[in-house]
Amino acid sequence: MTPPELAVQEAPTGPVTTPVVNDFSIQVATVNGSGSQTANLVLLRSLFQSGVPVSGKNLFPSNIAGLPTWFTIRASRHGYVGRKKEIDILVAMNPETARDDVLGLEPGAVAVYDEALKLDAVRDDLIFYPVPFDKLVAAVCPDAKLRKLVRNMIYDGVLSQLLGIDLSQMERALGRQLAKKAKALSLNQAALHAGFDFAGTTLRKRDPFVVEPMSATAGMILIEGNAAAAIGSMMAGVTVVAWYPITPSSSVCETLTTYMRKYRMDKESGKATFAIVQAEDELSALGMALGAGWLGARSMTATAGPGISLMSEFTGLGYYAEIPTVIFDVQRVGPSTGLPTRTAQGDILSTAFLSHGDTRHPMFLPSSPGEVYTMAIEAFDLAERLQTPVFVMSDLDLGMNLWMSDPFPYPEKPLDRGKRLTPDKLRELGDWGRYKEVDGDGIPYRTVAGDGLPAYFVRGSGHNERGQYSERPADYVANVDRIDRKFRHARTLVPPPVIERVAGARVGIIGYGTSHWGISESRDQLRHEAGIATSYLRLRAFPFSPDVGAFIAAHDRVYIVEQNRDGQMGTLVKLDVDAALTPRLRHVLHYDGLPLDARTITDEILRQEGRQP
Amino acid sequence: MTPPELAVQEAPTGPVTTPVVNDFSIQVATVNGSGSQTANLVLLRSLFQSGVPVSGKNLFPSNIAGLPTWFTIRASRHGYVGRKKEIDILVAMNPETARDDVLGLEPGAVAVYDEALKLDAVRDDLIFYPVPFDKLVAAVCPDAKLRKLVRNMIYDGVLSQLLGIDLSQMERALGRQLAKKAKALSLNQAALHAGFDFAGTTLRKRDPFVVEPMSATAGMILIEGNAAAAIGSMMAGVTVVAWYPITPSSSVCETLTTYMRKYRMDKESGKATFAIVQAEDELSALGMALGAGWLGARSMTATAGPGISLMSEFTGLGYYAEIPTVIFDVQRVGPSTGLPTRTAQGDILSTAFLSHGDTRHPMFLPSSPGEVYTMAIEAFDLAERLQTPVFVMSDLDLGMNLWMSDPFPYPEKPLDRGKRLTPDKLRELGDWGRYKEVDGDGIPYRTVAGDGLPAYFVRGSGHNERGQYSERPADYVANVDRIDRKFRHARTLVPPPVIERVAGARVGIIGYGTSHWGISESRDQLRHEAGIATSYLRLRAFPFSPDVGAFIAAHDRVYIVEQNRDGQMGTLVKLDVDAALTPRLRHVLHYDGLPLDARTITDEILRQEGRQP
Amino acid sequence: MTTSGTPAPAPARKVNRIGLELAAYRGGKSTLCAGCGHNAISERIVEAFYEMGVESQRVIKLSGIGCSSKSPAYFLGQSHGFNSVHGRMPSVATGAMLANKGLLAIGVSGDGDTGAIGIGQFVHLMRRNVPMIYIVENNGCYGLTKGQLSPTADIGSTLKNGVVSDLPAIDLCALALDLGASFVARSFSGDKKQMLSLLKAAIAHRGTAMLDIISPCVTFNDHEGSTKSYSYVKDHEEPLEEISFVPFFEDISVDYEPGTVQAVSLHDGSTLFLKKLAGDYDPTNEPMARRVIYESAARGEFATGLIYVEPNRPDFLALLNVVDEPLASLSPEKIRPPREVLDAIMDELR
Amino acid sequence: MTTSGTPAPAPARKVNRIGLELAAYRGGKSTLCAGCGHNAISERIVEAFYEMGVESQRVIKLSGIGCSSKSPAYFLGQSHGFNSVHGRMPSVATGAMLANKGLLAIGVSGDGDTGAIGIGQFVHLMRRNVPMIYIVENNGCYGLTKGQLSPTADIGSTLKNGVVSDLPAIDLCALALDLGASFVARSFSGDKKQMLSLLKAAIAHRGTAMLDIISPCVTFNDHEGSTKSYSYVKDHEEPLEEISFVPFFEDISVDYEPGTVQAVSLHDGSTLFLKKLAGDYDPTNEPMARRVIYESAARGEFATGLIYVEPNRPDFLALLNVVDEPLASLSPEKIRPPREVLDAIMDELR
Ligand SMILES: Cc1ncc(C[n+]2csc(CCOP(=O)(O)OP(=O)(O)O)c2C)c(N)n1
Ligand SMILES: Cc1ncc(C[n+]2csc(CCOP(=O)(O)OP(=O)(O)O)c2C)c(N)n1
Ligand code: SF4
Ligand code: SF4
Ligand SMILES: [Mg+2]
Ligand SMILES: [Mg+2]
Repeated sequence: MTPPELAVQEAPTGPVTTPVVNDFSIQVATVNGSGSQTANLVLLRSLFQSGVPVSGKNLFPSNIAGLPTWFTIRASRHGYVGRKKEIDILVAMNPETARDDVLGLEPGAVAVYDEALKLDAVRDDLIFYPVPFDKLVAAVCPDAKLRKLVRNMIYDGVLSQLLGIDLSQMERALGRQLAKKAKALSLNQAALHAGFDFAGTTLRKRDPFVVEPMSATAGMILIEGNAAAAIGSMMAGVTVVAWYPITPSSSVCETLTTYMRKYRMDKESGKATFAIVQAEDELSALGMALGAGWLGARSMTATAGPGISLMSEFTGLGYYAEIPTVIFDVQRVGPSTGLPTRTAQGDILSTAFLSHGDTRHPMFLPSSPGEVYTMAIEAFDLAERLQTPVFVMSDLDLGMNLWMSDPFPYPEKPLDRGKRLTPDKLRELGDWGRYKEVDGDGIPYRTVAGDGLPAYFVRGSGHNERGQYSERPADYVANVDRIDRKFRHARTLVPPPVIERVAGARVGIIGYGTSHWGISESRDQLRHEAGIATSYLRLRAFPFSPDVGAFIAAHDRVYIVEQNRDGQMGTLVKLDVDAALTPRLRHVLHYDGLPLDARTITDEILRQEGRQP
Repeated sequence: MTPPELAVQEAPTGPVTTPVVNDFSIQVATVNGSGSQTANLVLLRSLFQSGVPVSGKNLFPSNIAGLPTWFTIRASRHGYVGRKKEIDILVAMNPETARDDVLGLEPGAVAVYDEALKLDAVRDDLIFYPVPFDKLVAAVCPDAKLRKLVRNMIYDGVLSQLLGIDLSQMERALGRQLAKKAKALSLNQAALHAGFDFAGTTLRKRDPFVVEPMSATAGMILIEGNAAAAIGSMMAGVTVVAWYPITPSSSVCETLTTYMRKYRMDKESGKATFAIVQAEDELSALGMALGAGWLGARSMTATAGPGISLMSEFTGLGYYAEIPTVIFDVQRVGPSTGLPTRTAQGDILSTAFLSHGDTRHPMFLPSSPGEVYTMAIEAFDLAERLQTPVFVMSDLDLGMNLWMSDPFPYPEKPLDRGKRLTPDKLRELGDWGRYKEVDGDGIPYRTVAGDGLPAYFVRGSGHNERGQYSERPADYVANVDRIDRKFRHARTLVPPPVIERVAGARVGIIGYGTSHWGISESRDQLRHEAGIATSYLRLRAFPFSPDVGAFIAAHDRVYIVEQNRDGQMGTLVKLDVDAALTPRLRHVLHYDGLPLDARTITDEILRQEGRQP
Repeated sequence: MTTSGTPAPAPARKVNRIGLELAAYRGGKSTLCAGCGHNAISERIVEAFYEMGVESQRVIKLSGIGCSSKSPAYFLGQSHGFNSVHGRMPSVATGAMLANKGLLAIGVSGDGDTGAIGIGQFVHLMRRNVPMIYIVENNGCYGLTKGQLSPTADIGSTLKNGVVSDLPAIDLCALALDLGASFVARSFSGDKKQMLSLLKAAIAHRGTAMLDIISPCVTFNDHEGSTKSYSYVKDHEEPLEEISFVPFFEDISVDYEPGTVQAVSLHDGSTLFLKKLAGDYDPTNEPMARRVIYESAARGEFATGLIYVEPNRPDFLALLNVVDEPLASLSPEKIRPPREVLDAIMDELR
Repeated sequence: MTTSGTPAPAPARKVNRIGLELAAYRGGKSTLCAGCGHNAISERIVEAFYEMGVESQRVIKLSGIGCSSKSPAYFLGQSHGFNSVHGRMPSVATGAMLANKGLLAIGVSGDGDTGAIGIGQFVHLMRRNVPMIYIVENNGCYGLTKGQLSPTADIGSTLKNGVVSDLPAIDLCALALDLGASFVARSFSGDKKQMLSLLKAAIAHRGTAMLDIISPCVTFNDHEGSTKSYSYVKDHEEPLEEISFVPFFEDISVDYEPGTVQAVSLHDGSTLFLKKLAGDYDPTNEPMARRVIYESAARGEFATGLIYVEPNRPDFLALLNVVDEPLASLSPEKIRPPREVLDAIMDELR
């Protein structure tokens, strides 16, 4: 998707005459709750519909209305969808931040702004396009109360004109957005045209950025990771969902609810083939999920860091009593409340070892909506196969931002309900014990209430093979050793890493989750700007497959790139691989809450490689 | 304390004629709630008073009455106080377990038992001493209802006679035990004598075990670790205590309450200089402790594994908002409820990284009651110095069992209340920010409500140097980087490891907490039985001092000995030291819930050293 | 009033309507203290399920942590059981019933498990009216951790060590009423007959049946000065009504002078006959129920019996409108939408 | 009845009894939505502390997590504040007051923060009667997470997306009463005068003063069909009494025809004059208080005003018998026992 000969000629900064085609970032600075969302989505979709690879990232505050918000749209003919550090085109709509927004730009960047703000006075090395928003909106929207809602559509029109985005694509996107609201639609269309016409008649294009139709998005969809998690869970056959609202995970269960109400009502009875409960807190949410998992239902919950901490005790119960359930952790920044609306990969270590005593838990590490979807399905299978809580570690960037994706494949594998005892199996085994090793993989057979098979007693306290209460040292050791065998067996069940070996590369990179997008772009930068070839291993799950050690062994220096302060995944890798390999490991850490961009990785690797950028 | 030439002639098993002096273990098998405690303590104390090094370990079930309980007393002229694997003398009082108890003995061991149980029929390679308990007790205790309570004292009398324990020492111990209960005292004395006389007239001594007075315990005290924690906390000046009952930590706060009511009532007003609250759960307990720490009080809580899990979210708040408090974790076995009345070192890893996001917490690692005492005092100082929650990692073996100890030293260092802003300091600083780096050690200055100095706003959400709400990436990074600096600075503030370098030793051992007792005895075994010299590093706190790396570098193979399945402290060491050293690390893991004994360590090290034991 | 048919505790040979002996409903040997009130409750549970002729396979037993919470291991040995974590059993039970609405859940908790660490989950369980029997074995202390005060200890009640309870006690029945519970009862482990009738009524009820059963801790809280001691409770128990339970499967004629007895018919068709003792108490009258709790408490008495019942309040699963078949056993076809659905969703996202 | 002295909201120049202007009690700029009920409450808090002439240094502000819980940053800018974790502010406030009983604590929570995740800590805070003002800014939804139903949403109340609340609402005032709270009030963010008087009374009270203030969420729960919308609450508010507050530092004579007004004197010497509106309501009568809550709720109305007060119930610190000086500032000599004590203990252990 990224032909090198193209990649070398990335959008240079500073004013140039040669056009820069389909390769720029637009940042719209507004105030949240000011209804800029429609305008931003229309802008994004119009590019997407024009076949140009695009991504949109919303940088919003942790409150409901009145604070600065930035929406960034990146168009990249190379297909780069990670965050781009430099902003090429600023749309400054927020008086409060306008000055700083403009000061933050690279020389030669473009600033579209409300005339009244007089931003051209701030500096003189930018390309300024002042727009009389109030005048234009007044003309198209007589009702003053409604102006706030349509005002933003004007900059879409302006950009359509300036960048050469087909206006009809904008109209189509707008129509789709406001399908059900005729009045709003016509007002917004008028505003769109007003902006378009104004720019056409008044503004002289002085910037290099242009859009030309491509076909790189044909057949693709635009979706947030949380919606993908919802679709995946529904297709996985989840039946019991218990959750407690928390940013950035809420939309997983909210979207799931919408889909389930539409697609999971029983034909005959018209009743729900599922139960979705808003619990009173996260402890209760996981307790419900475990109660349902105990009785054989596919259950799940979704949360973020603070919820993970509160689920600690119950997770240990699920681990030790061996109860399946799926937990989505949409990670956000920080210990405690931290930055609820910023992204991070900061719960890796505490989740891997969540709960007191000797515990460890399987984690899936999706990078894209498509992977969130497939991993959600795999997670439900793995949870029942291993009879343990399984985590899907997403993050705010993946979960709440818009991503291009190929349409999701229909699951061809049937559901794996794991080792359930059957009358035949019972006969075969002769005598059955809930926690008895049978197949050497550490996974015992289970029965559930109502299946007519022998009952047993689940407990978080010491028990023997039969689940009977026991304080016998030998029983305890045998049990936790088997559980550990089970976990090691999981290495063979989780998705292996994706490895890209580059012949002769001495430098390796290990990454996971959304860091992938910055990494793959950075690898091009390293190759083209510094001639450094890199191999790449993308982790997709914990526990790791043996390939990880082999990959490290094959390179002199291996950079583990992740979005936290303490190198959490690096820690897990260090503990997992042959001790002799650990001296090769290095770290690239990013944890300021912004999605990880390629430039940050490239600069840091060059620094550690002794090649001052 | 352990002259090698003595250590080589440890109590051999099997019947011998040469007397074995002050070197044996007695196990009393009873039913809990059957009032055997008095008899066991009297036996223990009589040895202690005779100057013989002694230790007592109670192996009890997780219920209140009616289940098997074993009390083990070890006498060791070498001063070994760890658990001894072999039982030399069994007192079989529990019909339910008597048979297994006897079958578990080594040939040549001694069995004192209730005649009626006919245990001599079980095997013939032991030295049996049948005792007609019912007959004897009936004679001295007419009131049938009371017999149950004095019956056990008979075996004390029998052992006094057989082992040659001065009867007057037993009487003294008994008097001390029942000081306030004249009636019970006289009945028990009678029973004691009855047993003594019976043994004198009826039993012929055929075993080698004898007690001879020593002076090894002169001036020492007998105490449980939890009582030491209570005394230390009181001497540290704790004022706010919030807790929730949980085995094996409850006696920390219960003992503390008793002492505080006695020694911490204000002279003038007769009112309490403290507040101790039984909270509704562990979340609330830590919340209260943090609320008090915020306002400058010395606060604490005590709990065990499940409580640690529940304290996860609040611990992250304490870490990120930088609030001092002290948390005692008296560790027990297992994930979830596990084995509440068995001992382990299983919360190390989850506590070090407790809570979501990037967090890490200081931990003290006491080995003895004396150390629990001093570390309790140090912990309160460190918490206020670092402005963060500090953990003291004890365990059930240390906390609830009886240990010999030198009397505790009075704290000579004044309380360290940490960096509190003063009017002078404020003038000096010019402008103050709650979270502003000042001295380069990452520790800012704080004010507390009521001190007349500038107020600030504490929050678990993002904040800048002034404590103002902030989502700015740079503010977040600067803040967590400073907190990390603070944590690294802690390396210089915590107690360094105790290192015993043995010239020419190629093998090193790293241990901590109660593993210390098994380790030091095992080192003698390794030296005398296999000629293996070992150096020893005993960790006393996390984060580690640089010495740890140096110690590993100085040895070919370093065994990390601990009481959990996953080698949790080993993990922390591996992460901390130079990667090049990690290949030298090995593990000796013990996690069946019994206190760690020397033999287990010795056998495992010999195995890994390729020297089949 | 004369009734017949409520069988007396069954002698060995006897079998119930599904041909099972009482023994089939027993559990493991209790490890609780001899004389513990909790054991008496376990025995009544065994009898109630035996007399109602419930299949063990249809029952799930749940609990939190505590001596009381150990007891599910001591009854219904052939039913699935779940001894969960301290204070959080309500959420586990809720999830279980969501997974399989066809089961009959009985949860056992303690006053610490419910009143302290678990009060939050208790509150929300009551609101949801999750179909289950929720028993609090209330001894006013923490038995398993050796006798500390619990939040249901009455003001002025003392511990052995002399510590006096100085905070208002939580009245779980009052709380349950406030939160909309559909079945609220209080009993005493020493009152076999009343407990048995209430347990059978609880089995017959659909919705949360909350039974607060005073169950003295003979080891830590049975002394002079404790208001939860056996003798104190015996002396201060005030039965509201004399209860006779007639199960749906026995059609029995009960004749009584009108006005003296109130008949309440329950979800499964069984009927409760309540002979009024305290004035003319009506357990379907919420304000009256609330009043009786406070007035008896004010007198230092325990009003026992069926305090409140609302047989027809929709349970949580009804509100969620879930299919009749247990969610846990729905076929793959019912839980994995067909290809067309995924295609449709994908199209919307293009 | 005529009273005087309760100053009207102070115009700029004016200063209070300690010589401070109203501005000295303001906080940071609110980041809540324009028109949010929570902002109105913050303004009343500023006025109340100003009019009572409380030193900012003596006050601590606490909260959990939510839009409501953000508000302590928007009043009393010179007081220490603590925005803790979701639903757990009561424990932090309890610990803080244990550390320094000389302070005046005001906690702000939301209906989700208190009614859902925090209901357990709320229950135990009420029992302990920890000296503090506990305000629930009750909008029947989770504002900060974009409008989900909260446990105080009334049955039948609908969300914008049409979802209907089908579980019984938790009535925090009823709950507080059941748990022995010593000061229980309900108000409405739109009723400035009542709120101000109640806040001043809360400042004057010693013990937990629980104020459940209906505070419409204009962004997510202010629509037709919501029973927590501004207009709905305005139409269904039923003040129990007309309240006048006379602070201890103003000695004012109030004359009224006997019987029409009830005077309640509070801990700090201030007095509340309650002019009866609803029948002859007596807020010191617990059964009556309980009744009025249920009866008004049954009518679909909100009874507002001072629902219950027990001025003399000992607070938690009194029960703990702690010294008068704040524990946090006791001198080392007072908190580290002398050498003799340690020696004595050691001797006992020999
Ligand atoms: C999270 C957690 N905290 C504390 C404990 C310790 N604990 C076990 S049982 C119990 C209280 C039991 O009291 P109650 O529920 O009244 O039961 P009872 O023993 O009185 O029947 C406590 C505090 C625990 N097991 N888990
Ligand atoms: C442990 C935890 N779970 C969930 C959240 C997410 N969260 C933040 S505020 C809130 C609810 C706020 O509702 P309420 O208390 O009523 O305050 P309001 O915003 O309505 O004023 C939730 C669920 C959180 N911050 N912490
Ligand atoms: S301690 Fe008390 S509650 Fe526990 S089993 Fe014994 S009597 Fe029962
Ligand atoms: S969302 Fe609602 S509660 Fe939150 S600030 Fe806006 S109006 Fe207030
Ligand atoms: Mg109890
Ligand atoms: Mg709310």
